[in-house]
Amino acid sequence: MKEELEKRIVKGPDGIEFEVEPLRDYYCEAAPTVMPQAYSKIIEGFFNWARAESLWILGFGTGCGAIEMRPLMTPRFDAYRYGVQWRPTPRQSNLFIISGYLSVKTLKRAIRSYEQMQNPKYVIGLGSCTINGGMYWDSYNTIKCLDDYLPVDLYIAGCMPRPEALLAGFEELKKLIRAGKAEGANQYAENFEWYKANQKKVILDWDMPDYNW
Amino acid sequence: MVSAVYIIIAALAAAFILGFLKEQWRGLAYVITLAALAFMSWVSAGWVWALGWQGAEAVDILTAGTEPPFAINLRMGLPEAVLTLLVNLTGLLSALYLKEVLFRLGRRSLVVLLIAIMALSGIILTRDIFNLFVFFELVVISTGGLILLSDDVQSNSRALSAGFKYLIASQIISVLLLVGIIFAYHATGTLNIDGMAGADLMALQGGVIAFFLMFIAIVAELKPFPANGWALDIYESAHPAFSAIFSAATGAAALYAVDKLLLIGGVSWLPVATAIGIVTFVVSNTLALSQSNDRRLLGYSSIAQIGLVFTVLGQRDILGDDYYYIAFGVLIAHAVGKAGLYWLSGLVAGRGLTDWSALRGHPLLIFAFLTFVFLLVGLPPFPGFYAKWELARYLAAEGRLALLALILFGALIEAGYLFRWFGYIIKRERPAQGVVSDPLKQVVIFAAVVAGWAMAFLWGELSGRANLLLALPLLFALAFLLLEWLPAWFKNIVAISGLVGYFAMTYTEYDPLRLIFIIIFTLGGALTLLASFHTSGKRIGFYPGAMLMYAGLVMLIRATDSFDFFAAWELLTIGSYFLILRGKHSEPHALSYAIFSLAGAFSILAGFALAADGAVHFTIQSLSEVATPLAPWVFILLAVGFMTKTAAIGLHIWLPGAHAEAETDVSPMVSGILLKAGLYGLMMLMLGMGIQELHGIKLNYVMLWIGALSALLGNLMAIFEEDAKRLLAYSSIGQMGYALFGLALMNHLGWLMALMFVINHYIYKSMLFMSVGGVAKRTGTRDMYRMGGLITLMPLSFIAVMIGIIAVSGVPPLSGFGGRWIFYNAIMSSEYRLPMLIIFLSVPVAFLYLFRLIHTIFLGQLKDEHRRIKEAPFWLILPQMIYVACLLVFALVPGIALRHVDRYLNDFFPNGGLGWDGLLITSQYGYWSPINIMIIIGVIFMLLFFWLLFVNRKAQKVKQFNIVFSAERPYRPETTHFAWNFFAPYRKALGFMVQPFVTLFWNTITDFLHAAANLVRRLYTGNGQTYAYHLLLFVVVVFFVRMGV
Amino acid sequence: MEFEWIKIPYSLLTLFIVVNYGLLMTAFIAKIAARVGRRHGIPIYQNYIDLIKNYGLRSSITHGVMFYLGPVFRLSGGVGLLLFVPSIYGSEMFSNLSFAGDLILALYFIFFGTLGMALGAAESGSPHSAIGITRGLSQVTAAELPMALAVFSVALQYETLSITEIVAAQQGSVLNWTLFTNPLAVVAAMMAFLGSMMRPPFDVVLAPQEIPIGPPTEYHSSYLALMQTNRVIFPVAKVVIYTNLFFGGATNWPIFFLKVFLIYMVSAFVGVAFPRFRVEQSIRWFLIWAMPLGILAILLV
Amino acid sequence: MIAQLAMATGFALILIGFYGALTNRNILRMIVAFSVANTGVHLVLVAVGYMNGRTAPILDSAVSATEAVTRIIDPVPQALVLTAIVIGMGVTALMLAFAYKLYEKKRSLDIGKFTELRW
Repeated sequence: MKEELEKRIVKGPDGIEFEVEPLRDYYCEAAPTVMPQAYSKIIEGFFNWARAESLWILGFGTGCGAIEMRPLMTPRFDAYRYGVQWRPTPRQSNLFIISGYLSVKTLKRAIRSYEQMQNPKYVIGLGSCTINGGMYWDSYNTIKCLDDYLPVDLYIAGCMPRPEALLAGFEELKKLIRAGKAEGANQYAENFEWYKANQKKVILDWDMPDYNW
Repeated sequence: MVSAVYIIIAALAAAFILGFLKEQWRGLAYVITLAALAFMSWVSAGWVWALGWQGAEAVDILTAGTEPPFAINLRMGLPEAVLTLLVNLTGLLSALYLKEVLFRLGRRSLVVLLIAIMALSGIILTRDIFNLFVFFELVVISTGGLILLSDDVQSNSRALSAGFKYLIASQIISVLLLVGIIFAYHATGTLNIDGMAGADLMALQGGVIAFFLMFIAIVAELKPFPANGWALDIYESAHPAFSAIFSAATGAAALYAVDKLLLIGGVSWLPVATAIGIVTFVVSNTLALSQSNDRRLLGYSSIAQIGLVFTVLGQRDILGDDYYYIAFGVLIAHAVGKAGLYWLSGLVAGRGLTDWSALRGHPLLIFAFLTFVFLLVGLPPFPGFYAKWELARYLAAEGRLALLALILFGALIEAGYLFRWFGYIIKRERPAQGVVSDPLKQVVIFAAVVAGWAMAFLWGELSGRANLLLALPLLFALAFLLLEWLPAWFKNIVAISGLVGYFAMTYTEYDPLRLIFIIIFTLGGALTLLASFHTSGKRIGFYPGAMLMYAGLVMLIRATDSFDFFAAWELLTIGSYFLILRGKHSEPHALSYAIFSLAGAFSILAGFALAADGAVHFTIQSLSEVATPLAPWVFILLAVGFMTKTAAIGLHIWLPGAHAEAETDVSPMVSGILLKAGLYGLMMLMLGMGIQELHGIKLNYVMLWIGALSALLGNLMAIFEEDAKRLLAYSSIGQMGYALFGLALMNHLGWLMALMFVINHYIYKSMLFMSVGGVAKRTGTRDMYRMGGLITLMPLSFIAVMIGIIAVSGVPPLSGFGGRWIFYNAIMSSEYRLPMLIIFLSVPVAFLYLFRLIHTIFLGQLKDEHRRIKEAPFWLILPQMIYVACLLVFALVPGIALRHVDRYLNDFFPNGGLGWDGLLITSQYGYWSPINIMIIIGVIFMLLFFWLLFVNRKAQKVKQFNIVFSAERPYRPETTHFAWNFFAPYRKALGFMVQPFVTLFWNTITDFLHAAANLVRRLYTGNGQTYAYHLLLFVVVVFFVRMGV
Repeated sequence: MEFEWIKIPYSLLTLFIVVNYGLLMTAFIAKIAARVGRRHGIPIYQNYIDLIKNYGLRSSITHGVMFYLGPVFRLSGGVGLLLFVPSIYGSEMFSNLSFAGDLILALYFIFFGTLGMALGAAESGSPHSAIGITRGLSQVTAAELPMALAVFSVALQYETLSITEIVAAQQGSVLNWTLFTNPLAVVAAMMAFLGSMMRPPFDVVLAPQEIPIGPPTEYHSSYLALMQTNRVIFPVAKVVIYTNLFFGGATNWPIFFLKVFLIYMVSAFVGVAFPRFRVEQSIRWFLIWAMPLGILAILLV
Repeated sequence: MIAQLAMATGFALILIGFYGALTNRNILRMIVAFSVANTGVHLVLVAVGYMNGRTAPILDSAVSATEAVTRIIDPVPQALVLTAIVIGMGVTALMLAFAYKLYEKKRSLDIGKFTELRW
């Protein structure tokens, strides 16, 4: 446990001594809950349509696939046409693209960003490294199967898939969302312990509350 | 009545009897001495009563039964009676004070004391010049003897060497005097002063030189500037009781001797007297600045005061029948004050100025010290104040402005080092040795205090004006001195009821303009005092200071005559000085506040004296009839005085320290209420004198620029402040700059805007100071970057500050916008353009520091040590909530305050008024309906708020570290709270405008004064011979200056 | 000038028109900016979808009461600014709620939204939003000066503070517009306009990627939806003030839409062509270039 | 003639006294110098009262009361000088007492040694 997270006795300006427990005082320790669908089928369908048409990607490039995502915003591929947009903060983004191999250190940050995103949220894994470890299959510090750690909605094969593949992937994801089958967030909430156990097995210095809002 | 000669006879008889007593009958000897001194005082008191109140005539006592030229005659007129009473009383009190020393040294020292007092009375009474010489020599010898009473004679030879230097000087003086006397006798044929005066000595052959020798010898007794090294050594080393006699009694006697001599010399010698006097006064006061030994400082101060009286003597030709009133006013104030301080120094063990902080445990002694300081500086209600006022009036009438300026400059320096000393007493840590608790000595000191206050009452009666001590508000404030032993909450109730009661009693007498000010001073004051319930214990000194300030403020509003106005102005200055001084680290700031305010007050005094042009009663309204050549100068002097109080730029450096370091409940009083006194003064000035011109420049245009610059620089400096209260203080400078700008526009809406600012500024500044004070009280610090995230722990303070900053920044729904709206309409109709541009820049700048205040304290990251702090005390929150209510009501219905004032202003500025029909306020250019704005914004706001609440009803409440931190975990609250150097880019862009040039300017002046003092005091090398050189050099120089030039 | 109940539906109508127009226009201008970069650009209706998606998001978090009030202040600032200014000249229907206050109210009400946004973002506790606010406030206050000077110069020129009268004075031919009668004021005002539009030369406040979009870093789902609506209404409201003061106002809706679009395009054009200023550079730019023009405008009126 | 001579010597003595007092550092020498100056003053006092061709103001067999007015010189300065001498003696005695005490303290009679009190 890092020094700044240890429990400590602090003296207030009026002289009263009290205990400050950083993990409990600084962070919200609530677990994620399963968010129900909207009021009725039609409204949920309509919302799914809107969610599909305006996919906001989190600007978080891990691994070599990130370089493929930049051209999406250039004139040649221009993902804006499909309502896709970059968002710098996880709060405002719905789609998290894990673009390539994921070292354990990056996994810790990826989980933190994923958990700060709002429900519903989708994850796309690029390339074979996220499927089965790819060419780093026997590496000591990358994760081999992304599915154990994050609920992935779509994989785009290719080492690394070109922008056109990404655009096709987005179309595929839109179909999933419109069909209502992209409920990764609720799935994560349902078997949260399982996911968290897997993650802690790999990330040894997990000095955070389980779910980082 | 008993004949005056008995004074001398009693002393001689007693001294004679003491000779017969046995050595060991010390008690009896002491009693006889006291009896003799008491009898002498009783005789002179009887004469004072007879001559002063019974209306008896001055009596000549012919000693040898024949007419003067052939015998010595003594005269007992009113001046002589008062002076002999002063001398004898000082002698009696000092004798009481010296009880155990006199017992130790036996009856010979008693005889010497009696002879000394007798000789001094002789100097005053005698009308014969040679007899005067004899009495002077008696004083010399007895002084030589009395110096040896000092307790450090055994320890070291300082008193001895001082005595020897004194004897050297007196030898030279006696030589000069004797030669002068004999030649004067040779020329006129008589030794009688009145005879010589009649014989017109000047015209006779050799008469001028003879008179010069006599004159310069007696003047040397007055310890004039270059030739007074010996006097300082005596003051420093002699026993304090003797120093009291030496400064009060000997000084008074010598002064009266010179006055008698001037009868002989005639009018042509008066300028010489004035010159010597004023040089001594100013230089000695300047030298006193660099003193650290208390008795030597008092020595310098007493030399300076005697110099001042000598200057007054030099002005006897223009002072007419007020001559004795003024001369005795200053002399008695000096005598009582100086004697009291010397007696007080006997109680304190340490000789450094900071060692006097031992007095802190004794409130009565501090009250005594304060009375004596007030007497010396000439603050109301003491005689020095009346004397200074009359003196200024005469000097200004005669056009002797340089002399008036020098006198005021000297008085300012004296006030400076005395208040600095008082600051040491209140603030410096106490030395190990406490105060000597000898009841007899304390009785003597309190006798002096009672005498001081009696003189204050007497001079009030004699002044021919409303006696200050009978003014109800002042009496109410002084009454609190008697209540000091009660608990603070009780005194608070009495104070609040007093203020509210006074308002209820008198509110019908004011016109709308004054009514607003009175409401702010009395009801506003009562509201601010509510916050004082949060303290506990007795709070010694808080309520007299506070009530003195409120008394001053109320008397300021009710004053019609310029004298009452000025007296009220000084009262509120002193009261607020005591309040500010209570802060923990406020000593230097309170001192700079006192000096700036007193300098401002003196410039107001000079302004009124100039405007009065000799008239005894000069009302404020008649400012409009001041003749044109003088009017601009009067305007400038008064405006500068009032602007020091509203901290216009250039005169503002005292404000941040004074308001920031004051206590939690004092800051709102000083900042919210006191600044309005300056504005009220400016309003009276501009109502009276309208637009003045000096060399073609319109003075109100200059004030426009000053107001605009104050607004801009005040706000700019506030942005870069790390300390919350200093930020608010600088913002006050900015707001006052606005009000000054409004006044200087000299049109209907400009004044209305100024009044709007007066009301607004009082409400939100008091509220903000209270909430910041409450937060500082809870978090223990005022630095904003140490706070943060207090919104959850101190919600009410947060609401108060938020409403406050919305009001201050002028954002629509609240009353700040009203001020801005009127401001825009005002500048539309005025023909000045350029100053407005600076105001436009300062409008948004105000926004920056307001947001910084609320962000760094209430929002952002909560620090560890603040996790358990409670909301601010109830008694701080209650006034804030009342202020919030006031702001909302004033925002909704500004008409209740402004409508009447608007109609009242019509007869000063006919066109450009506002139209008040129903909810809508229309001006010549635009319209504004506060209620509609509030409703519309409220409805939109509530709708959206409930819509958001509905949509986010299931939102997850998170804590302070659940933030987007580029996928990392924030390290600690201190490192994630962005507050230090909050507007760094702004500082890069506009930092050059806030370099502290003004502070630099004022510091160089004070440093120059201290350096000059340090340099010039090297003149006193301590060598008796060099002092003799100084004396002879002084004689030669004065001779050549008088004759040659 | 009195309040009648019929004014409320009329104002809501204006609000509805302006919101829709704003959503379409901002998308259209974004498409133009994209086309400058030879990109195809977002579809016209994209803003609607984003809005619906943000409302549609299921979960949201809150940092405290002030966090709630941030977007509420912001949007009520935008809506209030729109409604306090008469949109269409001469029509009683579309004079909105301008009976409440004149030009000064509009000028100062701009700060209402900024203040609220700053308070809300500061409550989120993120240092990024605090830095963003510092930059925003510093820049807006510097930009406000030429605007105030220009507005005051116009007020002096027409001897009135009521917006309807100013627009009335500009009717008749195009030459009566303030653009031609008092060009310096208009130039100064347009420079100030650039400063407050958060477009590239002066978008150091939002500065995407640098301090993840500054103040609104912590806002999401329905808060962000409110802010998006304001991102659409507030510029239009500001531009409406500009049209009324400087460009002759709008007598009917088509002219209104055209003028608003053209003025908005000015900031888009400049935005596309220039890189981002640092804060002290932008402050200096305003004080060196924009302020003298404003001062001249006042002195020469 | 005699009167002018006496007056001149008187003033000379005063100047010598002052010169002696101001240049000698030894305290006793200063006291002696001052007493010289005092005698000078007394001489001047008497010299002023002198009238040519008149005698001392003593009413005895040589000068009777009636013709005194024309025969004697002005008696007043003579009276003054008596008091002046007494006072001069008193002050000198006090100075000597001080000198003794000062010597007792510092074993030195140099005026420059006693400069603790300064500035």
